[in-house]
Amino acid sequence: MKMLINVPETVVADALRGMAATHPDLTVDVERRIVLRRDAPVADKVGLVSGGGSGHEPLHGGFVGPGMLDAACPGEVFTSPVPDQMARAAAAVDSGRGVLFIVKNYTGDVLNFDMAAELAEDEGVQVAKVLVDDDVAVSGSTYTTGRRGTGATLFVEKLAGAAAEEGAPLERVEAIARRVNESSRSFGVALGAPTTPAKGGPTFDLPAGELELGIGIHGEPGRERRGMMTSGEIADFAVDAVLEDLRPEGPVLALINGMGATPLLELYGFAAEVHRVLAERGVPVARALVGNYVTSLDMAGCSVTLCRADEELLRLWDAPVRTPGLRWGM
Amino acid sequence: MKMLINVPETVVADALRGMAATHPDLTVDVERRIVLRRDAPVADKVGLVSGGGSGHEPLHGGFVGPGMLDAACPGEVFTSPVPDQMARAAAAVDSGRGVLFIVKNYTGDVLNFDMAAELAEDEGVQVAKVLVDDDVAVSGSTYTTGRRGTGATLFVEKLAGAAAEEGAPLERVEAIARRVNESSRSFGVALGAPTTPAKGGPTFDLPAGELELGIGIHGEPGRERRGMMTSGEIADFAVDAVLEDLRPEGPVLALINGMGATPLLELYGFAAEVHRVLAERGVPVARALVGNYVTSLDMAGCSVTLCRADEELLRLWDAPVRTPGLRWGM
Amino acid sequence: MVTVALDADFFHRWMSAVSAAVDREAQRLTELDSAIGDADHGSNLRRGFAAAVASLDEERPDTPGAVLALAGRRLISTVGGASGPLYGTLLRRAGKALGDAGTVDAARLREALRTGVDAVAQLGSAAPGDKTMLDALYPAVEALGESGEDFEAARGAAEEGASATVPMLARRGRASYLGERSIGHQDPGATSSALLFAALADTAGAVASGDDGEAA
Amino acid sequence: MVTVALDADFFHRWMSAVSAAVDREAQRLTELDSAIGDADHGSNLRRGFAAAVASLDEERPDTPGAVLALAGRRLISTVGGASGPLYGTLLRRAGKALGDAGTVDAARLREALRTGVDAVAQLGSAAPGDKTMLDALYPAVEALGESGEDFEAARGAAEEGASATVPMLARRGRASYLGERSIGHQDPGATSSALLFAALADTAGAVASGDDGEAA
Ligand SMILES: Nc1ncnc2c1ncn2[C@@H]1O[C@H](COP(=O)(O)OP(=O)(O)O)[C@@H](O)[C@H]1O
Ligand SMILES: Nc1ncnc2c1ncn2[C@@H]1O[C@H](COP(=O)(O)OP(=O)(O)O)[C@@H](O)[C@H]1O
Ligand SMILES: [Mg+2]
Ligand SMILES: [Mg+2]
Ligand SMILES: [Mg+2]
Ligand SMILES: [Mg+2]
Repeated sequence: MKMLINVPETVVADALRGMAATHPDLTVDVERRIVLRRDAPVADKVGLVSGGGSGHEPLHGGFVGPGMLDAACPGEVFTSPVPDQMARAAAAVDSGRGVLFIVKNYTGDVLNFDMAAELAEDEGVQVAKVLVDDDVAVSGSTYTTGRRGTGATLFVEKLAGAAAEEGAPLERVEAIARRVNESSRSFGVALGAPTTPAKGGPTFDLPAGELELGIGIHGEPGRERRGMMTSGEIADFAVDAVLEDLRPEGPVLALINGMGATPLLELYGFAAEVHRVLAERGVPVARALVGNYVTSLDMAGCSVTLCRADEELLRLWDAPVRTPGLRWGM
Repeated sequence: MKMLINVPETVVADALRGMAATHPDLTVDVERRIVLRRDAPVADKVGLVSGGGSGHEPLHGGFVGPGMLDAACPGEVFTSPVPDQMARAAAAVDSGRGVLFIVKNYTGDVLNFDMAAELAEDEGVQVAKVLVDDDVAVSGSTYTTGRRGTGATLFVEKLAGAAAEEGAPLERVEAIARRVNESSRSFGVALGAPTTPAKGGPTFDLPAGELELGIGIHGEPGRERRGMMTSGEIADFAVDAVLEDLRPEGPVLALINGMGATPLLELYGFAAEVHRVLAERGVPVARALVGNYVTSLDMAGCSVTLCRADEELLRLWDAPVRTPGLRWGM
Repeated sequence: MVTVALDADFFHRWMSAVSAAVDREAQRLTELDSAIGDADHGSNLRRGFAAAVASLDEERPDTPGAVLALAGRRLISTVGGASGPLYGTLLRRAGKALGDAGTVDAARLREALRTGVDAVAQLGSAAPGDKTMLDALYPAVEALGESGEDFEAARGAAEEGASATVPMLARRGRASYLGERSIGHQDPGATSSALLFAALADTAGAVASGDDGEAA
Repeated sequence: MVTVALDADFFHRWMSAVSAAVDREAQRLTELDSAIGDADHGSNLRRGFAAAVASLDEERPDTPGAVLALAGRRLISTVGGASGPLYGTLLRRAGKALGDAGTVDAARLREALRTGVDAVAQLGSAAPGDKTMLDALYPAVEALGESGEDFEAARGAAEEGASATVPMLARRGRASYLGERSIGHQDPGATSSALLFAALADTAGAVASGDDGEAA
């Protein structure tokens, strides 16, 4: 095992200590594993709480701040957080206008957030939930658990976060989050497996010269293994997989996302190919974001997320945001 | 070889196409390999030009924008750019108040920037140069080429960029850049080698359970190979190596930098250890930046850069900046 | 076999045995989870059962129902993932079903476990054949028999149930994302469920042989 | 050996031969550079000499001096790195030293090369023994002899010079960052310099044997 860690057991706590030391704008409860806006609860604002397994940084803790999340609850690496975390976070961010849970669609996340919602409601917090399920790789009818939540989480958190910052009520913030999710689809590719602290080695074997198409963000292998493809071929495949499901009729928001170990140099080259394919298919790109945002530890690879954009979503996208992972306008 | 590329020969051009498509605030000359502020030349402002081999992204192209660089000149992967690039960039950003070249101290960069300066001066552009040489790993007397330029480049570009944005004249911008460099030291560690397109495989072999201490950012092996260390031990070693040379008497700016493939989760854990060591040594941290900023493709590892901070440098650090890689206040 | 009254101590020792087994087998569970999941099942359960046993050791609840309910709550509050709420619910519901009796017989335990397993199926919207822990849990509860005392049969049935997941196509949990590629791998949750019933049989066997484990 | 007058065509063919050699040996040069540098020397020179030859093919300069100067300029404007300015300067300065004579003899070539190599040493502030290209270049120029026609001797001396860098401690360029660990590896730049002189010997040999390469 070669990782920049102390011992596997303290990886998440160590990272939270680091966030606490690095970001004075955040309150980090290392013990209870909650990352909060320093100014939470923000008066008269709907609270946004997300969370999930660690290993996807900057998601979610790096998206806490004005214009995005009020709190994030990191679980162990690739393991959903426990209900107490989200229940406590909800209580900490609730200004009386209710709290939205943004939940990626994985059995563990769904179950734990459901239990948290019950606990929070017992404490008198009004909770709404939105499930993010954007990954077209698992859209077939046999996949009874539904699609996975991946890159669209960033869009949901940013756009719902902007709506909440504007003072929208819970139903409206929830409706926006739901609309963003329904307007978004993703497809991911891995050139290598991530190394988890628990396993101490790559989570799957990928022979030289092969790649995995349709991967998720938890080190699980993809749907299909193929011989190595060029950046352009991968862009064709991924964008077409997304478009087939999304069928946008106007401009899109595009997230060209690195899975962790793919250099930015390569990711920008891939972004060029994604733009090429979208241009060929007649899909205008209203805004694009390129970088490592929804990652899978040190997995090599990338994903493409597209979201059908309209005036309102673009306005919310352009609204100021101030988090460790995403920042503009302030 | 497993990289997200088309062919090795077009890696840099492909990435520039991607930057062009992603960042409407930049003018990217893919053919001539120059990344420019869209509004260059900015009237009455000293122009800042940097550049170097590709593979260190977001450095330098990702640091072009208001408050930082006016232009960046990317070379091939790990290969200094050619003089024509910097000469042209200088001409493009010169508003008549002169241009500062920010050059990392490598033979290739120095020679090519020197030649560019001659060309630019022939065209009537006033050019000053500052060499960045912050890497304490090569400070011994046998290292006649001097120290390498690594993480401090970010500090020099940000702080000199802020000074230029304030309207400071060339001599003053140059003096600030030189002062920042002289006040900064770095030390880096690799847990694995990067994969270059030219070589198509790792640039050095690092057996399981070993790490390289004192690495640079070009896939060159380090000064010393050791058995695997914990994050805390690495922080002790790296911070002490820097402090021994820097001997700060007041607060520091700290860059806790990922080399490319080290997950943010691990990097934050490492940041916690760096803060611990600095606290133990009685060195206050005025500002800290954690992330992948001065990278070496997909190298696993990290580096620590400290810069002695004073009121002026902190003011320049906090000044607004708007680039793809570093952004706040606007 | 002697019909025995199972007390809080029996359940406490059962949970300790599960914790020890999960500890021992953590690597294997994680390996199985790495093939068709996300490589954390072993460390998840290890963390959870260690916390559960620590709480039991500290609070020493004095009824079987309270032991299982406390263990279940601790799993829920320390594991996370899919298995935390699922195993947590299994034990919590089973504990609740046992009420506050000071001792219970094996038949009552079997009924309580059936209630717990049904709750798992409901919570996870899963059914036998979906390649989950249910494929070990249901056969094991069934094999406990009328008396509820066929602990060794339950051990065997759970193991067989776990093995039987190998050719299945996963329809629930992370493994389902692999589609056809989930076939040929044993489900990690079914494997840990077999450990649960092996620990039960071991604990019961120790009681039957007069070795209540205190001497160990 | 026949004393020959070397014309623009000879220099053009020399540069083509270097380009072909660098192409063939690119992988090896990069491997050497990967051991003590940054794994790009092969691709650097390949790109540079291909561009230089393309320009020569297009512009067909008609004096030896103009051929070398153009090749040097192209290296500077296409290679980057340390080797671009260094090799570029070597050729540009040598070309300049040849003036605008239509043909030059080998002694004049040797003098021009010496001028070029001195310029390299000055630009890079390096000396023989620093484990750089100079360790092949200086012995090779020396070995050309009074007449400048000992091309085969120069080939051998360059190769020996390159081999002699193996035990050296690097004091210039990237390899110097390795300190003691630079010992035991052959310098990539010295190796490519040996290719330069091998190509010169091949080109001269072809002339001597009447095969001017046009037929190939
Ligand atoms: N919906 C479900 N119903 C029953 N069991 C499930 C369900 N989803 C997952 N499981 C069980 O949980 C196991 C995985 O647990 P674990 O790895 O700890 O959680 P996660 O999948 O969240 O990483 C699977 O092997 C399976 O047996
Ligand atoms: N100062 C110098 N003087 C002479 N030759 C040098 C000097 N620095 C480097 N070299 C030569 O350049 C070679 C490396 O070239 P190359 O790999 O193309 O450039 P870079 O080191 O910039 O990657 C070295 O092997 C060495 O022979
Ligand atoms: Mg998990
Ligand atoms: Mg180089
Ligand atoms: Mg799992
Ligand atoms: Mg090199």
